[in-house]
Amino acid sequence: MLFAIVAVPFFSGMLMFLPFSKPVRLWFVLGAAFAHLVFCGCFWRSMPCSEFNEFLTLDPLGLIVLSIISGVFCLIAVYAIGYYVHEQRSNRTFCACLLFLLASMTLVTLCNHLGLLWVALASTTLFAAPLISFHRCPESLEATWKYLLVCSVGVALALMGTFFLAFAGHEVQTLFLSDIINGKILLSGRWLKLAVIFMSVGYGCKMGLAPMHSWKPAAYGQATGMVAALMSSVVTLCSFLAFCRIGQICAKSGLSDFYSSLLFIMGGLSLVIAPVLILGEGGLKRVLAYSSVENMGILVLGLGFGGLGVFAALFHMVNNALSKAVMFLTAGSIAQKYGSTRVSHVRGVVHAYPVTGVFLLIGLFAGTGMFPFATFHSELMVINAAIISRHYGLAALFVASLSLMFIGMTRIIFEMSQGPATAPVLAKQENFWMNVAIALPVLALVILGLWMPAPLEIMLRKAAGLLTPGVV
Amino acid sequence: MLLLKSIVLQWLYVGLMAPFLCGVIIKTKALVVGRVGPPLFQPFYDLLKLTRKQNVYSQTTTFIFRCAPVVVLSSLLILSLFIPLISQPAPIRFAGDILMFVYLLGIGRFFLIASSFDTGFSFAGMGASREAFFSCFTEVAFFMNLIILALLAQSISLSQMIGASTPLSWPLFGPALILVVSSLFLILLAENGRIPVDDPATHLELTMIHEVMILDYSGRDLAAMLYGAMLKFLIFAGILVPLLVPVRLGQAFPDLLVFTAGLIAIAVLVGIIESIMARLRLNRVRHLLLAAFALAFFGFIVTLWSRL
Amino acid sequence: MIRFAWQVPFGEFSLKLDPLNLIFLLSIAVVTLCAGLYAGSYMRAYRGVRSLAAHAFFFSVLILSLVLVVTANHVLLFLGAWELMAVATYFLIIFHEEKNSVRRSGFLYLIATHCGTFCLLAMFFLMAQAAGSMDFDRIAATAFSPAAASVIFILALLGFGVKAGFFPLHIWLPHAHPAAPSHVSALLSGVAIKIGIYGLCRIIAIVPTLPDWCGYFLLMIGVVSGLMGVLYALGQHELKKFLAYHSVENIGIIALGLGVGLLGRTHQQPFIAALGFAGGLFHVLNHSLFKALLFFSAGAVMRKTGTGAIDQMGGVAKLMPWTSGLFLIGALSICGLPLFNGFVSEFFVYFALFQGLLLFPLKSAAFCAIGILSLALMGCLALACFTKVYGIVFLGEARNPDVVTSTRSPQDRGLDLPAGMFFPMLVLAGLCIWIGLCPWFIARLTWQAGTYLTAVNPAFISGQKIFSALGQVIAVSFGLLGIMTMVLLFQRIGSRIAALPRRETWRCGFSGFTPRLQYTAASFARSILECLKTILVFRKTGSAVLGEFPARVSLASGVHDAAEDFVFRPFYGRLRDLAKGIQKNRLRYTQVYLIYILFFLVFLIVLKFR
Amino acid sequence: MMTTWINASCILVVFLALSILASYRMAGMIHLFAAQSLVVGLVPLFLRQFSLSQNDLMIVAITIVSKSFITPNILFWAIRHVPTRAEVKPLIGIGASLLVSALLIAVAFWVAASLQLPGLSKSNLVLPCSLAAVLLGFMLLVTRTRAISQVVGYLVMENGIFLFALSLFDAMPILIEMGILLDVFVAVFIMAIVVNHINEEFSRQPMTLVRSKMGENT
Repeated sequence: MLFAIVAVPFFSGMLMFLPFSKPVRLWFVLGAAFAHLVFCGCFWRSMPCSEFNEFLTLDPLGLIVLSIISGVFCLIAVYAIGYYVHEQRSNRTFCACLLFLLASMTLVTLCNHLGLLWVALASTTLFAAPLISFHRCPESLEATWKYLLVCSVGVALALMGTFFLAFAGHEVQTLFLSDIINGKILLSGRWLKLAVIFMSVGYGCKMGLAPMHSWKPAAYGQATGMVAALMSSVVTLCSFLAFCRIGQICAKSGLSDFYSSLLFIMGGLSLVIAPVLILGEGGLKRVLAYSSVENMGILVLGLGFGGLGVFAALFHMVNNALSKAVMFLTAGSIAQKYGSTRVSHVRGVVHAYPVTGVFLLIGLFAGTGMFPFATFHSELMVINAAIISRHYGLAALFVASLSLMFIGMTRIIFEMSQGPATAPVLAKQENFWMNVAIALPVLALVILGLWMPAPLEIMLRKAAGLLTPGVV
Repeated sequence: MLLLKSIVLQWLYVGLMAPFLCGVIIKTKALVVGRVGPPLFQPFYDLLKLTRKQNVYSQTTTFIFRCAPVVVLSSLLILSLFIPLISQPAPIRFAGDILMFVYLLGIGRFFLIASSFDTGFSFAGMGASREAFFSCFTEVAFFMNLIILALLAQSISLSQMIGASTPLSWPLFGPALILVVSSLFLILLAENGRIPVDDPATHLELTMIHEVMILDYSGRDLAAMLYGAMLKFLIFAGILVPLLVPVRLGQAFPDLLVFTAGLIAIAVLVGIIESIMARLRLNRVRHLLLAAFALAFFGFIVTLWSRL
Repeated sequence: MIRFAWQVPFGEFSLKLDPLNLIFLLSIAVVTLCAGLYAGSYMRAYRGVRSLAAHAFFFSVLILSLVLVVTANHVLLFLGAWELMAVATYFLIIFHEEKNSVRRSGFLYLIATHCGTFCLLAMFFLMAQAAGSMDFDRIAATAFSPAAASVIFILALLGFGVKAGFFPLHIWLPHAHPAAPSHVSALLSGVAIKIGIYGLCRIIAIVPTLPDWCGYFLLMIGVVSGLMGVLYALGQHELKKFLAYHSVENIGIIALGLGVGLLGRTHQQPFIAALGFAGGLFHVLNHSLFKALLFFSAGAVMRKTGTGAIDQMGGVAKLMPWTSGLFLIGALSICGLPLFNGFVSEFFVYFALFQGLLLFPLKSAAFCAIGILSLALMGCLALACFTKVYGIVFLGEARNPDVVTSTRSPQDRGLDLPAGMFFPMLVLAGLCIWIGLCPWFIARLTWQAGTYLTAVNPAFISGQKIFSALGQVIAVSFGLLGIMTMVLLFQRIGSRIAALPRRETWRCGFSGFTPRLQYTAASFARSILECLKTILVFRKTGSAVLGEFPARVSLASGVHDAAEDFVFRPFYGRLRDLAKGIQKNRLRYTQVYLIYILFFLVFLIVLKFR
Repeated sequence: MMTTWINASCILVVFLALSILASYRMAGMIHLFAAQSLVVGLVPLFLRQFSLSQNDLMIVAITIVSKSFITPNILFWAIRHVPTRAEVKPLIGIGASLLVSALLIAVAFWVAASLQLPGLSKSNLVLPCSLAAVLLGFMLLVTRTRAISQVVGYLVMENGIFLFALSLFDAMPILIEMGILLDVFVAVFIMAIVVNHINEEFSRQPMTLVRSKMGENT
């Protein structure tokens, strides 16, 4: 079963290279995405056993990330159908890379062996790179190159960390997560510390945490709306999953406060750098990129607080994926209509395209955690966890950076959404498919905000239980 | 019924005494410079003359201009009921009547200033602006004195403060009382537009404050306004006299005589000041009023010090 | 005490009705009803121009969130409703969004409330952590250490202060009101600001053991906000901005009342505490009534004249007699003059201050004295402000003929504004006079709320002393009315001779008078503002008249808001330049980012392996 | 005996990395990289003194084939269009970069020594040499402006990591080995494609001077 869920997208990706017409390929992608979603559905009902001699297993944490991935991917597939109505370029490589990306992300959530985890993460980077250089213009190529370079160096460091981890096991050099968790082997302190540092810096590059975030504004700025949505909401989640695995290992071997201090440094840095840089930004997607950096900081901080913080971080992971999807997809549809997302070029979106304008505002309020949306609860729970675990300094930093982010984002989005409408360069009317793809996550966010479905809560508690032995 | 009798008596006394005091001031000003001056009851004759005259209203005025004299006069008539005639208790006395006292003055001032705008001419506006400016200082100084008197008399009713059977003993509270009395006297001069602050007799447009605000009134309205000003002078003097008189004779009539003598003495003093001093330059008046506030504030410090 | 609760995944949300939020509900009910009616006809002019659906939607969301905030009994519900209110108000403010200034002031408003909300976040979570639950009743049951109580109070002051508009945090208020349509600014300053005060009262009720410096601090905030608010209002030349600054002054009076209440509570004087709180809450109700009335009439005037600058208007009373009458009633009650409701609530606060003066120990007696003096000065300056605005806008002659066009013919007795706008203003004016002349019902309500806040068994505090004084005040007011009618009869009926025909005002013989010679707002306020030049940053711009044939010359004087120009704008500007600086020299070489990564790695290794 | 062979190969890897840093022409860099990967590929043979299991042989073969032959050919295909073969302007001169690399090697050895990491039974030279190779690859990647030389730098880093992995482990599952090799290979492949696009787009300007207006207006 597990192998099937990885194989289906991979092989359909291979099929993409056959000479189909554009719409057929898109419907094929939607079909594959839907199949993937069905697989996840039945996983939710009954947790599958591990396969492929222990390499692929599914635990609650993996299941949550997997379901987010398939959910967002379906949205992207629906959105792509609407997007390609006005797009001339052939989507052969685009669809192929999308499906390969889906396969590698599924692999990340399933793998029980840290080496395999590294392979899957490295492949997500590689498959995402062609998606960024969608427009073939100098800037997008430069952005792709920057993304490839920084992420490959990061992944290389992570590989070194993985080897240090393996080496930490002295006689029994195994990288099987299940062995480490069940305490079969004893990990020596110094090697493990070095391994944790290398892996967190490496996967931190991939995730876009503070000092290593420089590729995000360029990459998300240049990628089209749907690719940026996919990357910001889901691809970064895979590296957050790697962080959780490292957290599990550290919790097992008693290094959790060492690891928490590491996370506080990285999370704190992102919460400081992102709001300051956002004030100088002029483009919508670049602003959203910094918001993504800050949300990654929030996730990492939540992980560091432990106890209630982990539950809040996982819940925020779900909400962040949805809200980033909404914001970037709206940015994509604006980019398609106006040819640009810079504030100076785009004005009065609410008047020209009412539905997209309203989605833009909803995205803003969802992203910054306003009441009816679920992000309000998750951000409050993280702050609550901060105060409960007595990290008042971090709580204050958290609150300050949230308000500065709010200022930065509202400045851009209000300028764009209101005021006298500038004539759109490529005057197109709103597309049904694209709006459906944006409406679904908004609906999900509002539902999650007002009422927490029971199965999700149970799964979140079990996943949080993996990371922190304490009762959540 | 007792209340009605005391109100009628009070109004009778105050109603006749107010114009008389105005006559006394004018008479003293004349005598000081060697003139014979108009008869003592000249204000009565003026008021009667004015009531027979016709009202002339300008086109730019609205209902505010007509009801201003009514409000001013009636508020001052009510205020006159707050004053205890030494042993004769004031008809209106309750805890917190000082607030009512000040804000009744306020409503009179509101309509006076509004009516001066109504004429639509810049001199009236000038007078209104000065009135609003000076009233800020006088009201704050007045409240400062009320605070001191409340601390000394341990009560917040005007008639308790100044009309109590046993007056505030000078030997005990001497220094504070001197400061209070002098500050109240300065406030009296400012509030009624007497010489150092404003010249009641002048008609030079640029210098008038109170005169210019009622410049456009005629006939009965002017009579009401003038009579209100006289009442106001009596009220402020009526607050000052009981503080100055250190002893209470007990029966109503002799105390009343003492009260009247006190009022006349203050009127004569004001007349003398008006003839020997000239009007202060307008930006100097602010310092005079700040002096009044300083005196009161010093008194407040002294009372707090004594209670320490 | 009515409590209604329902289950929610994170716990149990509950709403509660108690004497404290009864007052606020009352003011919300009245003002939103009148604002709704007023909006009905005020917005008819925009029917074709702009979609009113969104505006109506956000108006109802605002009302829902107002009621929710006031009755919420759970932290998350309170914060959620609070943010909903902030967002709904934002969308109401930017109704005229095509104008740049409107968008900028809406943006400033949203940032201010949002940052305030984050202070509240921290405060509520500190309390929830100490109490172990998010329910207000459970939080009220826990005893807070003095240190925790002072931290909570400081955060409450910051969070609620931004919303209420205490002096340094008020900068969004004068921008938001002129931008919003009149019924929204009436709702905003009548009710939405009071939610900040409600929050503060809720904290005072929840934490009975507040340290005693809080009372002094709140009193001083009241003094500073009141004085600065009214002084800035005096220097304003725009009608709605003037009213906005005046809200800051009235918030100052309310804070003064609450401050005395707190002092009474700390000095174990339950009567003074209850009286102070009751005075503050009474003023909350009164202020929402007459401020809404003033904003409605200001809206009607601005709709007729098309501009908000008071120096352009003049003689509007002849054009709009009904509106000017209602504005007069609002002005009289806001100055706290006897026949109207403003006086009754200020009487409560004064009474509490004077009782405090007599009964408190020396230090707090001195503070009460300062309170009395500042309240007196505020009353006086308010009187100056409103005579200025009423005189210049409504009385005198039209300064600018194309702004205040033709005067009405005297026979035309009809309304000068649509009935839909006139009726709510009439209701509010009626309420102001009714509370002014027979305040028993409202006084008893506020007294109960006051005793609720003193957290002392109401049986021990008897309101007899204040209610008897109030009875006397009402008697004197009716006496005043009686005498007025008597004098009026004497004036009108007595004179047998008919009045002469109306002529020109006597201008002391000056010929060639033009309406522009009349006193303007700037000249009226100049004398007062000049002597406080440094505090109020009062500046005159313009050139003197030079040469034999002087060219066209202009003189303008105005007051700059110190809090805004010297605190917030430079801070935001510097932050923006920092970000722009970093943005400008964005590194061209990709590799430098890699060096950052290497340095970070080495830094972590050194840090962790030392 | 076996440890001397391992030490020799480690020294050789570091030496080759240094020579890549010193070389001017890109073709020369690629050949040197091929030699280095050959040396790294042979390390498992020394490790087990010719008593190789079946999958060890397979790993060695695949590593050598992919890293020494296929990858250099891809790189040669990629630089086919680049007109100027020489490195136009490295950020810091060759002399300076050699000095810095010497310094980096010293740092690598100091770090390996100061961390007192237990369990380096096989050979105490492996950790410092692999760290040195990684740092040199990093240095190459950072100081060169040409896209191709950056790719070579990245591959030298990979070789350093592989040196550490192969020499210290015996029980590394075959699947992971293959996965890692596959990933590195695909990485190079995609980088080459992107470099091609860049060359078509810019024809003349070197990579880093591109600061024209923001295309799709981020």
